[in-house]
Amino acid sequence: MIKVQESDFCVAEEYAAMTRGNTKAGAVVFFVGLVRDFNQNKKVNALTLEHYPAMTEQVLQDIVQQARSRWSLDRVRLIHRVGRLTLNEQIVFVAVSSQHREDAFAAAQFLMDILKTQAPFWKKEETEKGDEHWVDANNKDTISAQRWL
Amino acid sequence: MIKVQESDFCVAEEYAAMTRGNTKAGAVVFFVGLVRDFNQNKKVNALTLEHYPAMTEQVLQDIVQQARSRWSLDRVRLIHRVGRLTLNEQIVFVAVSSQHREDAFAAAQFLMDILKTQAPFWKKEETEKGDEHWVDANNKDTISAQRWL
Amino acid sequence: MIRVLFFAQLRETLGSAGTEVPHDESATVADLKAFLMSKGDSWQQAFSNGKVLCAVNQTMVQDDEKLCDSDEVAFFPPVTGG
Amino acid sequence: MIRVLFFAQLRETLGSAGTEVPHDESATVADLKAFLMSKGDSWQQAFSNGKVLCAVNQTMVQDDEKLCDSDEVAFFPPVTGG
Repeated sequence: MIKVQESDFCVAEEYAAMTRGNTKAGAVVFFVGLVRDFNQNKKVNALTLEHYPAMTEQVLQDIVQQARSRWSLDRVRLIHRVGRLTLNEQIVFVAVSSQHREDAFAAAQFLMDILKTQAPFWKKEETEKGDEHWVDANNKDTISAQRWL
Repeated sequence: MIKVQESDFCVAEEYAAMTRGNTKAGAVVFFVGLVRDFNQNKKVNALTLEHYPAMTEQVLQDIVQQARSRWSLDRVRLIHRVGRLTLNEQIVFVAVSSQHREDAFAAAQFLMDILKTQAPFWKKEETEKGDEHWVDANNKDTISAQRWL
Repeated sequence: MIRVLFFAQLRETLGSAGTEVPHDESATVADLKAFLMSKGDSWQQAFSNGKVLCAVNQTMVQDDEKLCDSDEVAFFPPVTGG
Repeated sequence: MIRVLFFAQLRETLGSAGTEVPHDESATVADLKAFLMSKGDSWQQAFSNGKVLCAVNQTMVQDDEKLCDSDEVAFFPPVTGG
């Protein structure tokens, strides 16, 4: 299940969807990314996420397929929001269930690392002083992604 | 926040407690372990978790302290249930928030790996045929824990 | 014609979300880039820093990628989602 | 006296959740084990497979750990929680 949407998501509902009627998966790993108040040394009030609609879901489908071919996974859910998001709002949700926690942890990290470096989303931040700037791609993210390549 | 309890926990409430009034943490990683229907080649209907009460919380506190000294963490929540649990019930919950997802993922895995090999819990499984047996310690878990030592 | 799209700060720098370029000006992505850079200083600058990524028909490609008529070519900065 | 506790299958095998042992029979964990193994066949077997873990006052220790009077010593199999 992959969604790109402006609206918020509910972690409780997503978790229910991961586990409902599922007696095989002993391990569920979730990741939620939130708008935090500091980024690259600037105080942030909000951000706007732009994406390339025709390409985004295609890339996300492909990333999930790659994860499924690397690890033995049960259910995978991935939600990424677009539009304007304020402090502490949810940006991204990744959930993976598996028989074994090692697979679930590895796949969830893989999904986030590859998403962060390959999925066509761009963040523009608003600082508390009211100015806007595009976020620079993070070298740390590039390094995190490289360990899977 | 560390709890050892017979009663179930609610992932939605735990998630709310991780994020409420928290504008620093950009990343939240959760793990939920559930009773699954197959283990060590036997069909499982339920299990009973025994523990060593005087020691358990002490070990869990220590594991959380170790995680905090290794990574830059914001909030940590850890719940482990004891008593009889049936198929698909929740056994264990670990949640870690951090500014950076790498820290949150590493710490959540560390907590689970060390808990699985050092915290004094023991599982007795009931198979669908009605017989009971104690679960053998898993070599895979020992290997997962060793990478942190 | 090649349909060309720009995203994020590239779109803002160029003041354009997209354009169309004749296929005979753009046999490869490198050709298309050269054509776009000839459109003025801001175009020259935007494409010369080596950081602009390219997708053809929604798949990431390198500069030597050949283009076909009616391809959709997108240029954008390194991604920053998640 | 040393307070001794048994958990999980060890408790079931021995048919006992715990016992008390005089301190002079148990200067170290190894001594205490030897004393317990002298209590009968099931005790002998339970402690001879090398897999039994030991905690003194709720902290994991090795066999050479010295014991003090009124210590709480727990024996149990490898843990399987989580």
